Amino acid sequence: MSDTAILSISGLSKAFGGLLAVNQISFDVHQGEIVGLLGPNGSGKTTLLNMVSGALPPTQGRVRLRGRELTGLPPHQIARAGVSRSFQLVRVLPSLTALENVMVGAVFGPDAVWGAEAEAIARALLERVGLSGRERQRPEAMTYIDQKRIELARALAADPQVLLLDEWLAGLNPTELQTGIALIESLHAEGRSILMVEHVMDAIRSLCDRCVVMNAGAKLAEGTPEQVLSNHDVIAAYLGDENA
Amino acid sequence: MLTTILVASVLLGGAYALMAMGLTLQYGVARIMNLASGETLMGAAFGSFCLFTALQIGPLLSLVLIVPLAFAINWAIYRWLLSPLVRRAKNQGMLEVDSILATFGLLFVIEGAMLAGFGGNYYSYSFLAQPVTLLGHSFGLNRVVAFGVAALVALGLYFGLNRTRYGTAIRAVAVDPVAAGLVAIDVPRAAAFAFALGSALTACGGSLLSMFLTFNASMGVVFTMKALIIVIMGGVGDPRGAVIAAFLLALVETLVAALVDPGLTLAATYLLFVLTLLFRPQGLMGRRA
Amino acid sequence: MIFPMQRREVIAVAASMAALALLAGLPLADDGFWLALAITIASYVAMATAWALFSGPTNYVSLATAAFFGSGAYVVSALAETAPWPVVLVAAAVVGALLALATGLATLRLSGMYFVIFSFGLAELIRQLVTYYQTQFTGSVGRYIFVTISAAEIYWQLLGLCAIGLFAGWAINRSRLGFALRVIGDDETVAAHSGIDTARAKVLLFSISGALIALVGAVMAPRFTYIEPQIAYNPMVSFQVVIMALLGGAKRLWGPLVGVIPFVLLYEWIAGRFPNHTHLLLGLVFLLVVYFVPQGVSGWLEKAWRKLQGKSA
Amino acid sequence: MRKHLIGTLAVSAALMAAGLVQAQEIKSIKIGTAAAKTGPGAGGAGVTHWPNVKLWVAQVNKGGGILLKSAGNKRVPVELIEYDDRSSNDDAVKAIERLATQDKADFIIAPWGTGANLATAPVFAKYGYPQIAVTSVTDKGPELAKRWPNSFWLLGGGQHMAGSLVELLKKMNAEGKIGKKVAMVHVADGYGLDMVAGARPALKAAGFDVVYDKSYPLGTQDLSPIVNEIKGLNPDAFIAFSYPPDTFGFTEQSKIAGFNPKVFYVGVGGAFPVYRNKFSAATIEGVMGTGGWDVASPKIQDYIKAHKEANGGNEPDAWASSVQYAALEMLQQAIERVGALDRAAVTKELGSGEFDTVIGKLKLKGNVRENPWAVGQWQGGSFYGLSPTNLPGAHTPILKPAWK
Repeated sequence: MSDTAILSISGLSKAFGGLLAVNQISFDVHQGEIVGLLGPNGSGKTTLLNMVSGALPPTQGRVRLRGRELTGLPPHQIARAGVSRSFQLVRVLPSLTALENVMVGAVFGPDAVWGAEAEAIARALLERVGLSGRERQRPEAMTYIDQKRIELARALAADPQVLLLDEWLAGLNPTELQTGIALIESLHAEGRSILMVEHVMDAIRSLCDRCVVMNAGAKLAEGTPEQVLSNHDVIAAYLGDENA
Repeated sequence: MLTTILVASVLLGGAYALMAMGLTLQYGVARIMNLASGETLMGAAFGSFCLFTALQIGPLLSLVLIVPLAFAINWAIYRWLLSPLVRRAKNQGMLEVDSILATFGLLFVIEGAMLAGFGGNYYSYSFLAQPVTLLGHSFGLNRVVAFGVAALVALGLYFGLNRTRYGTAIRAVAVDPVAAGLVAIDVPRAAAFAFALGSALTACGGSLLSMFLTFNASMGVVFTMKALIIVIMGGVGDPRGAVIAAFLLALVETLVAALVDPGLTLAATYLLFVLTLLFRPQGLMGRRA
Repeated sequence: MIFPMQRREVIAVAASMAALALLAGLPLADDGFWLALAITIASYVAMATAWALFSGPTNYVSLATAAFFGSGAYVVSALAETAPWPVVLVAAAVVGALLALATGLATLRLSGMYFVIFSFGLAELIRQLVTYYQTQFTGSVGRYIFVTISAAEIYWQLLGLCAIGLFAGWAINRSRLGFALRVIGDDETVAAHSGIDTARAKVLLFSISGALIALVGAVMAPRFTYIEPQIAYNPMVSFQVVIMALLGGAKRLWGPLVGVIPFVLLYEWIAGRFPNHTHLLLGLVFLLVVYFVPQGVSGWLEKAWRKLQGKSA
Repeated sequence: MRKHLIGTLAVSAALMAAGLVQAQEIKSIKIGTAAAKTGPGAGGAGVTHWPNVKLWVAQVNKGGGILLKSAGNKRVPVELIEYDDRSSNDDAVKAIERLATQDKADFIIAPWGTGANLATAPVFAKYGYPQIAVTSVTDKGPELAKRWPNSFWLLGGGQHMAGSLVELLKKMNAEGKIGKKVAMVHVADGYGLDMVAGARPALKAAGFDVVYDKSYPLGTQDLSPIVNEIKGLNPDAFIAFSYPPDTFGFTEQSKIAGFNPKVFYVGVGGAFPVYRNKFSAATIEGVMGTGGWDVASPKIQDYIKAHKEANGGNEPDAWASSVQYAALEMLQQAIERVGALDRAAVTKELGSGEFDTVIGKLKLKGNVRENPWAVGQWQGGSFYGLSPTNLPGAHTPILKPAWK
């Protein structure tokens, strides 16, 4: 669409046997933009994210990062190209300390830093997500939100061009949610490009520049949060037809 | 020629299948990779040997004694020896390490006990070693009978698991022990039952094999490995996979022996196993992880 | 994870060097039973350490040890009478590494018990093929190895391999590769999505491990004088290596070391005192260890050490 | 107490060498042995090694012990120190080292199996112990004896054993009893390959028509495909160079398939008493097997009786057992002739002397036993030696009747 597109998804489809989980989805993420990916459960959001990050090979369509072809590459190559992600169910590394968890992103990311430099990056990021002083703790002993923080810091440590967040705000209590939203907002402020799957409407309204709504694998609507959330089809998809 | 090969491989597969089914139940439901399985097999073979030579009780009759005994002993083994390991394991990996170590110890204990009782000598007896004609070819009656019993037991197991309430409970534990616990299934009891049942099947296989095999106290590990190959090839936790894999391996063994070169039979079975996993990493009937 | 060498590490390295020098002097004190026992221990320490290099961090339990060991021994039987010893060793290492490379590439999609049994099946397949090859083309399964290498020389070479194994483990732990493996061991999905080429890391490490084990096989071969597939590809070797490494604790570099030593000594003691009930008693001891030393010998030692420090502090 | 004893022995050994020893100082002669009690070798060692060692120690001690001139012409009892080598060559080496250096055994009985004997040979040589290897079928005997002059090889090699079998077949063919068609199968392991390597050229030279010649791997459980195929070829002679489980398997399958060649030969295990006990004497009438002995000789009869008494009623096998026992008799006689626990002198005597044993007069040539029994046959429930035909007590072969 636009030449400032940093991540460009075109005609992306995924079939599991006879089931079409993602059907011909196309949209772009521009530099410094937060794009929300919405849709009811089972509409194919996570599958789409998995195809972007390389966890699943697409059946059809393309993914490009600044014009570079990512389609079909294995996840480690996509990560090194500058795409980082968090997981729907938080995935921290239990036998590593908090600091080491975050360092993973820096060490194996696009810049491949090592040693003191990687450690410095990780320390700075732990501080940024609010975990300074807990570098030596193991994530097992931490609360859910702190584990999520570690996961986010790990993704950021790679200094990604695009950050993929899969329901990163889900499961947080109201206070935690405010902290979380503020954290993502600060990423927005420093100009990060983010594609986030999210259900929390407050977050979507306050964070997203644009939203893409999916239903049953297909794209239902695209636009600003206000536009899509008032869209009849979207309401129908979320709440059932009779409420539309 | 082809009919001989087919019948011979079916007969051979029957004996393999029982033991493999036992092992797959133990691993699938009780989550214990039982390395002492071959020793259970040999123990039952020795039991049948003793009953036959000392008391003239035939191996078929001795099943009535040996199989329940194996069930009881292994129930106790699971309850007292293995369930503490299951309880203390934080994850499947830890349990795997612990169960490998513990059943390896058990292997040594049972083998040591058999060595103390029987020494290292070969044992063998003749039972129903007479020809019977099937499809125009003669086969050992003992092998045919062993297959028949194995088939009956396998069918019984299949119906037990699929058509009874308790069988369904056991299958539920195999799929997801946590969820099974939530719907009021006594998971530890089901696991103990599955472990004991698995050993009972293995013991049954041992009694049947003793009718036509020459064995000694140190041979158990050979059978354990054979059964493990079958279980993994079939896909963990599904007795049907074990049966199919057992017959496939037996078929390849007989085919290669008759048509290619008997020197390559074992190589061929291992090759089949390796190739299967290369193309189906979860085994023939296994669920994708 | 601290990058420059710490004082503690310097002390550990210095102490290891001193211990190694001390151990190297053993043949001067005794060249009979104790040397023979030391050879057994050294060979298993080298193999278990090499095994744990790969299996410790990744949690992949390999039963292919016998395949590497046996192939190393067979390289010796094929080359020992024509090539100089260092060349033979290099050839054995290369064969072990290539075999591990092929195995590694074949097993990338397997995990858990599937990998365990696959590695066993592959080792048995290799044994069967070697047997068949020899039966058909050389007319004899057995090969005589008449190389005059003294027991002391075998022992020194094994010590060298132990040192190489431990050093490699230490160096890998400090490297990106070692870090990558710890991540893989924890969560392979996260590893891949963080930019780690998991396949490459695993195969690379498996090759290093395979080469080391093949070297142990090569060094041990002259001691057998006569090798056949039954002896060289003995599956019990694979089992014992796993058992000893797990007993010690495969997560720590020195874990296999503290697993092998008590295991071999205990085995030897029981075998000497109760030759007719070795397996029975060993099995019982084994069960006791599993129940009462749940984190392996190294975990137990670490706990005891911490307790001791706590008391003195 | 034990330490004290070892110390005393060490001192006494030193004194003995100087010929100054006092009669009461040797309380026992330590005989060490290491063989498989567990692992794949346990089955074989359980038949030929352990029962005979046990029998020999009991017999010697019943007679008061070994007569030693150096101990004031008194009989000194034997003390047995035994280890399990777990069927592993590395452990066998360690056990022999242990016997030599820790237990300070006076003599060490050679281990069981070809591999273990070869692996431990350098150790026997290093400490100067005589090694009377029985259970190792090797054609390299003379070469090995040259490499390790303290080693003795008693069971013969494939060339002799298989050659002798072919001689027998040739004779039966010349007499018109059998035709020229031979089917041969062997286990892909040391024994099978050694035998087949000897049999192939001999069969060819004798003009036999080999219609089947294949191997099967160790641990094969179903032999019916092989038997069925061979039956279809209808050979005059069936030769299986097999191990015990396969020997039993071939016999049972042949019986079931109704495969009735005129000559039915099986390998290791064919001469085991458990073979007859399983199938009954009537069934195995006429079956030939590796091994043999002069079963009618009074010495063998006494030996069988004693073996049964010492081993809970178990009979010895008709191949290696009596040779193992004879090897121990040789050792005893050599020690008594030397009159002292002087290993070098005993080794020399073993190589040059003639010994009177259960298997008859035994004199080694170049440290190797010449012309051992190669083929025997079950006739009326007893296993008789057939070939080499010039040995005393050799029976005439009968054609195998149909299975009963």
